[in-house]
Amino acid sequence: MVYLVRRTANSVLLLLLTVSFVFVAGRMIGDPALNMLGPGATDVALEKLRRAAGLNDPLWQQYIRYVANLLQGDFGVSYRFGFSVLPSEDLDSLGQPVIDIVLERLPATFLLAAVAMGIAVPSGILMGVVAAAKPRSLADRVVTVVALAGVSVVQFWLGLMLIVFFSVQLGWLPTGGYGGLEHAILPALTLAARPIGRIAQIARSAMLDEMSKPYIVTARAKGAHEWRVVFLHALKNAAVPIITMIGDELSALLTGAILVEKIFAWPGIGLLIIDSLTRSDLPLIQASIAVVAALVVLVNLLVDLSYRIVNPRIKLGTEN
Amino acid sequence: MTATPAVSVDSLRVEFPTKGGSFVAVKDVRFEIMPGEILGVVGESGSGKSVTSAALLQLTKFSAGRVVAGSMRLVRGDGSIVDLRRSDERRMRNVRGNEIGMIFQEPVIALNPAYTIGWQLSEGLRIHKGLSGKEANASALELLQKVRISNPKRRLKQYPHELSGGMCQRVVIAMALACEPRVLIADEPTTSLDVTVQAEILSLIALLRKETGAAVLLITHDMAVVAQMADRVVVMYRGEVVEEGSVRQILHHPRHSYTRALLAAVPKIGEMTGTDGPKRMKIASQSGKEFSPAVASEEPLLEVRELTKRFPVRGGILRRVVANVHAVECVSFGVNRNETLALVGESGSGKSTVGRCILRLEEPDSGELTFEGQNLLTLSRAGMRNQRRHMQIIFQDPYGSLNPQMRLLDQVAEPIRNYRLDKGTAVEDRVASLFDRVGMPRSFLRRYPSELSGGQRQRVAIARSLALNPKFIVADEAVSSLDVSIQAQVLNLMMELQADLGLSYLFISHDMAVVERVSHRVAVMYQGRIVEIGPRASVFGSPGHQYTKTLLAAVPRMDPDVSFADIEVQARALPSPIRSVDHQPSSSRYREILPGHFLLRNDLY
Amino acid sequence: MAPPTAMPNQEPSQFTDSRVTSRDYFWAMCRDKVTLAAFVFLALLVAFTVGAEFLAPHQPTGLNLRDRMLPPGSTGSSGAYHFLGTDELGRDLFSRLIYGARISISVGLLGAFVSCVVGVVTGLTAGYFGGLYEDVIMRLVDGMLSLPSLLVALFVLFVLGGGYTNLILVFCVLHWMVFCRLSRGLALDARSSTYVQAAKAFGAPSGRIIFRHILPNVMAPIIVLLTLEIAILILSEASLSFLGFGVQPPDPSWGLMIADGREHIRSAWWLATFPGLAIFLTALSLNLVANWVRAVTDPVQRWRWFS
Amino acid sequence: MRHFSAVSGLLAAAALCAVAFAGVQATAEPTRGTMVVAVNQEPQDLAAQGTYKEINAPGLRNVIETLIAVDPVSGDFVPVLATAWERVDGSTLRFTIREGVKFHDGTDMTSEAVAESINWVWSTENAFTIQEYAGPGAITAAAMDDSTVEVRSSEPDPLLEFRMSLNGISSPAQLAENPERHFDTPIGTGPYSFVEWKQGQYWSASFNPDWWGMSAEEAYGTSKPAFSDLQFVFRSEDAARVAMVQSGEAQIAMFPSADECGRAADADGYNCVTGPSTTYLYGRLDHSLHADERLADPRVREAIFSAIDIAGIVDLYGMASVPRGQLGPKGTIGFNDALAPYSYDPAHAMELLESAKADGIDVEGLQIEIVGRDTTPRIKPIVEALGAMLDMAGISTDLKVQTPAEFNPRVRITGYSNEPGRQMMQVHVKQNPSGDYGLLLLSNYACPNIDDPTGPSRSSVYCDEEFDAKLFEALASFGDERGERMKELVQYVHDRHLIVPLALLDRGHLVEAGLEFTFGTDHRIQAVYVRPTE
Repeated sequence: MVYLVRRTANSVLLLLLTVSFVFVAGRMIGDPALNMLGPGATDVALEKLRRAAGLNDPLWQQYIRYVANLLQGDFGVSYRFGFSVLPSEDLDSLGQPVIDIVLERLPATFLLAAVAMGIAVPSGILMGVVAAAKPRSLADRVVTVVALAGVSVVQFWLGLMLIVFFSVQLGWLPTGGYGGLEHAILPALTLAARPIGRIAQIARSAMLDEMSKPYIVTARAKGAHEWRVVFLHALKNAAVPIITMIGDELSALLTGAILVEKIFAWPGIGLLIIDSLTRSDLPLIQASIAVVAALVVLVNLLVDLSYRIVNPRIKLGTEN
Repeated sequence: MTATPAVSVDSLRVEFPTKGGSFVAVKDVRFEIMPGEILGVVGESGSGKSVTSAALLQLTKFSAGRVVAGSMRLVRGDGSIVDLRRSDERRMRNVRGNEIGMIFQEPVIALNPAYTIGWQLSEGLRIHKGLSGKEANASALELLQKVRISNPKRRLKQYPHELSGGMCQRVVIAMALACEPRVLIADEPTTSLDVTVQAEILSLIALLRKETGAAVLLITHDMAVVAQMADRVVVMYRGEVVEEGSVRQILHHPRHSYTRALLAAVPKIGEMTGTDGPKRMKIASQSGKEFSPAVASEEPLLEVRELTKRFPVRGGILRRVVANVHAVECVSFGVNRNETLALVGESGSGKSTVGRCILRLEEPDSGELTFEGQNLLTLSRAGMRNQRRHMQIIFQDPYGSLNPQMRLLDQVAEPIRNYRLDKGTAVEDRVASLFDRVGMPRSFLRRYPSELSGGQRQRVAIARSLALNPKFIVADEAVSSLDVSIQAQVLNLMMELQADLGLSYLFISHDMAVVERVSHRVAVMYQGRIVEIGPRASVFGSPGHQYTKTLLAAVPRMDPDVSFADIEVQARALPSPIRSVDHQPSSSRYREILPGHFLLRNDLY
Repeated sequence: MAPPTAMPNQEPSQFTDSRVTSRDYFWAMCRDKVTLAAFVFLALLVAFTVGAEFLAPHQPTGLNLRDRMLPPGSTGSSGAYHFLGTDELGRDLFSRLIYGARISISVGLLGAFVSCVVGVVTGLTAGYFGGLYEDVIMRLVDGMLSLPSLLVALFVLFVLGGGYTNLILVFCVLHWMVFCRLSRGLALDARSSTYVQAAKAFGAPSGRIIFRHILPNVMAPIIVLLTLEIAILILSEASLSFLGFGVQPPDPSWGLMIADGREHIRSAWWLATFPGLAIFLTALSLNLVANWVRAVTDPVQRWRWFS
Repeated sequence: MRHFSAVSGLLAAAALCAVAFAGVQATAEPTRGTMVVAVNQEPQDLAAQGTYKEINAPGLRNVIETLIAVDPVSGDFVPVLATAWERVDGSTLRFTIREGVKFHDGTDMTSEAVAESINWVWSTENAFTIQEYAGPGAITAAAMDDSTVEVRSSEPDPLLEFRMSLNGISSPAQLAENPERHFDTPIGTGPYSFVEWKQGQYWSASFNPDWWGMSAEEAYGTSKPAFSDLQFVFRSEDAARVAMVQSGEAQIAMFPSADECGRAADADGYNCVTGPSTTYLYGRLDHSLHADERLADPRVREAIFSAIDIAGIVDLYGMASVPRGQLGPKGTIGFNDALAPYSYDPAHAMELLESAKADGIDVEGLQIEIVGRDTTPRIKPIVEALGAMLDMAGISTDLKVQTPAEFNPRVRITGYSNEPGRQMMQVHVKQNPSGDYGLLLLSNYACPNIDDPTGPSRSSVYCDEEFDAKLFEALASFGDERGERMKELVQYVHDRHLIVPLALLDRGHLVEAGLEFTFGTDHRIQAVYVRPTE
């Protein structure tokens, strides 16, 4: 409990720092108003927006206002959705709250991450276990090279190739967009390549480590079948590094799907981020980065908690 | 004795593939074990004794070892005889754990850390007897009671890391007994345990043998353990059986020269009764030079006063210190010139910490260290660095204490270079003469540690510690990881160096027999305190403290007439050395029971 | 305290515990065809990168609108042979790949190397000295590691503007922690190891202990990580350049080349395919080499490689 | 996807049968399901003013209509929501409103409603982006009677008809009740009514059975909707849009590359339909304001122009034609027939530079920064090609493709006045839908006025009072005189090497086989012009 409190406190601090950094850095470039309305916008429209958004105030005032709102859960309203032109100066009534926009995109990203991990976790673990069962065997070599290929491939390139092959040539799957499961298959496959490789690698090396430990001999000496030795005895002990890797890769999927979401026009948080960057929608950028960072923190926390389930030796922190 | 042996091994040969071709780990080994008999297999590391036992269960194949010749006949429960060498994996699985149980060297890591004791105990039953979860649990409890573990019900739900090493070994034994095997293999079952725990476990094995009538194959490097446990003994050397016979025959009338050498190299407790100083081991010294061990002077060199070291335990949101591990508590002693003071104790007694505090590798919390009249604790960094020239240390682990990436020459030369004692080729000459001194060939100067055997490494480590001409050396378990024959050589070397160079040693060890052999005075540590200190003859001859008595009683003796089953060693859980922050322990008070022989008066229990 | 009597399945490592020479490494590598191929590929790549001026058949920049998008193996209007075809400005793809290697690989190498130096120095010192210094460093490292790195890179480049130097800068800022965490852990292990204790006892100054004793002994995992990081940075460079935040045209970086080629993925498949393959093979080779180094330096599994 | 449209097609067919039996106007009902259009970007908003600029809101004209429109073939104005219009004077137009038209919210399109909608769109208070096409005066509208609306400009405005072809008419009831929704929920009078906007994915509309065009015989109403639903799917990746048509997920993909368009001829399943557009690609070379003084030398400028192989650029861009030394296409009022394309002559460029060098101009130190915005299609090869061309003539370059955040401030005087003297050529794509040189000259060549907030020439880098005086005269003139004056000005700017016209862009869309696509009024994608081939 104490540990959780400390972790959470650290995380909140970290999130605040991140958001502050994004806020300050974001203000250093260009004129947000101009970016929102485009170069064709009139100066009247620009000035109106600046006034309404408080962009003319000194930076520190904007910052304090921002943080104060943030602490009440208010991330501000999007510069983009709702107006490229300004019918009134009451921004809050006009713009959509950015947090809503971000949250609306989360399910798509979650779905993609879930399908990708659903592919990657079982296959990665299985590959790693098979490889570790007979080191340097043909199966091991194949797994090693396949796993390395998975981590070496350029994701967006793989995505392009998959589209050309499966959607255009064969016409089996849609080229992109959001919809049923069939829409998620190609992007999820693209995203799964790396986690498969990394999970297989870590599973292999963790299993190799565990398989050379004395308790394995004990289990064999008890007359346990080899599958029992591998899957019951070794795998549970190898779980901690594997879970860590799954957590890392899950975080990467939640944050790093930018390119894949772009290639497949998958309306997740990655696409939102790249859109908000191109449009310099600062509140949206801030909120997306904050939400994504929060997700990463959450994933890390879950990973930590799950350690305890698989490994009774691990105590969170040093409570006693 | 029945006519059919439970196990009979004949012409066994096990090979491992290596880069230079096959390595023959075991060749032409033959022995038999009768039901109810304990066969001791004794040998030093690399003798092939563990491989032999692994081969019996065909476990070698998991590490690429191949049984290439011979037969291993086992009488099965139904009376049929099978050759384990020719059994397929399925039959082997049926044999493992079911007909042959196995006990391992390091019980803590031989248990799966991720499962409860109960689960692991009942696993064999579920596999072989097809018991349901409930039945298996009941049997598991029964087994724990059988191995006389305290609080067995609670243990079932605990994990290995929550148990002490001794308890873990009891669990491993219970596991091995689960399916009531007719043969029990115990591979160095007590090597990693403290001597008092070792006594408990050995007496348990002896007891269980009586109860179950199983044939026991006991593998060990310790002659004394064999002497007290085994009915018959097989001596192995470099993969071969050099001698086999009844325990008395081997101990009293060894025929093979290796057996004789081995027996000579073992320090036997009690054999020093009636002598005062240390005595060299009865083996041919490598330099061929005879020497008589040093006689301690009365001139004090090092004075330790009320040394205390605690390690903080942090916790809570702000990571404040919430408790302390009281590693060393109010320890005082002195070391005279040319004297060996032995610091004995079991693991966790704080003896190593004392050694490291003296060299300030660990900063003591309080106390006073006076070396040649200089207070070490008030010295500046530079001052301390200067003092270190005169105080050196030899570590337990000859593998770890040498930097694997540096040539031996550079390693031994390093202290000389650090203190700029010599320059250029003079350094090399000096190192060469140090090599001569510790009996290492000069041709090894340009080699790397990985090319050396354990004994050689320890010699190099000694050479390095001598490089600065120190007056005082802390020998922290310096011979513990060496085979007995090597251990004897290194002990002799250390004693010889002491006689020649006038060194003083703080000899930290857990091995009572070795301590008896080499020390002038002995301090016994327990729970971070010295419970008894005095001249060696006095402490060994008339131990005053209850703990010292227990310790001495637990040491295995080279005497087949004293059986472990008869030794009553009372097991006592160690109180936790972790205390709350505001715990203020009383300072140590002593009473002199004999001249120079002091006993701790504080109540520790 | 106990003699290390090996469990049966550790026994072989004891038998082969003699020193492994560079010749052993060489032969072990030669026996492993895949790793050998990776080494050869990397060696060729380095040769091409260093000698691009001499080895590239054509100029990587410039313009030849008459020979736009020639397929692999065609001969251009001026009689020039284009091994991998030409791109949409008529530039020789093979030459651009070679010059692109220079940029992609130098970004990866420089980024990884500088991060490595910074990370290893801070990590080793933090692990060795401990105390408040370590606390501060590790807090920073943990914090930065939990940030989504691609996202932060994207944002920082969005603010600073893309380009070669900024890219390397961002990579260093976002990747030194990996080295720091690793080497801190290694230093922590090493600090309590006996040889460091011994060095301390023999009066070696801290700097010497850290860089002469600890560093050589922890080099293997650091080299492995360095190799992996080079691969990761090459991939990141591609991603960022693809999004327009990385290397700027007309410098031919591989990521940019894929980005340019993706519009013609169907009409001129070679434009995106070859740079993608180049990145893939480079990263794969680096990974294979890292994998191999890890395997042969790992005390638990190395014996398999020399038997 | 194909599967689904087939299903919905069946449903539609079933509905059709049911309707047929009911004996109502069965032939007018759509026979096909959803038409999916892959567009290159998500709209910023769907406000009525957005109908003026397809790039902001592709497809919006299917929902919101204008009073009049430009016929894509003849270039003449055609009636839409207005049945007739007349010039009252130089600054006034009078429209006769079509009767019986209803907004999608059910309210009637009265003359008041039209006037209110026009006033909203052109309000200087609102300062919508449509102001970039604002004329010399402020536009207001008023209802004269039930069927007449008068639109007035505060200054004489020869292009008032054109401006009226831009502004969409949307429901004023929405503005009164729910003004915020005006920006994301368009309510117009078109053949399709807005359904939803899934941000990041698509926006959609469904057939409006009450559409006035179903019974009207004139204007574009002669063509009836064939699809029951429209979906505009946002795909910024060019290849992804193409792939959607190839795989049958979309019926139309906007802006394919020239290569893809070329391949369509050989491909089964889809075709490429091209047509001229009013879009042009040009390079704006810094001139009078905040520019490096070397660029003021006419030889340097001409050298830069001569170094550029415009035909090569056109070829590279594809689906484009070589401009005749000016930014507008033939047929634009003010088009100067006498001009020829700027000639490609690197040797001449080098001579000019030599001569400039001889006069002590630091030609070696010249480094032209060629910058494009990364949202411009195919900008990278264009910038790279321009760079290579200048390099070959011995002019060094610095190439950049920047995000709008970096680029946009550098376009406008208020932004770049902070920069030190520049030597920059910005590559832009712009539209001139007016068919007249006036707006084009004003926005590209007139002195930018920092103080005039609604001034249309804020992105010009040229300032020449003599030119401005002539321009404003020309802008106020009508008829042939206007054309002549413009022609003269076109010649004037041509000779000064201010802006290098790089390409006149054609417009192309990939269209699924079996569909017949014609460009709608104002070249827009309008579903009523997409019909299954018989």
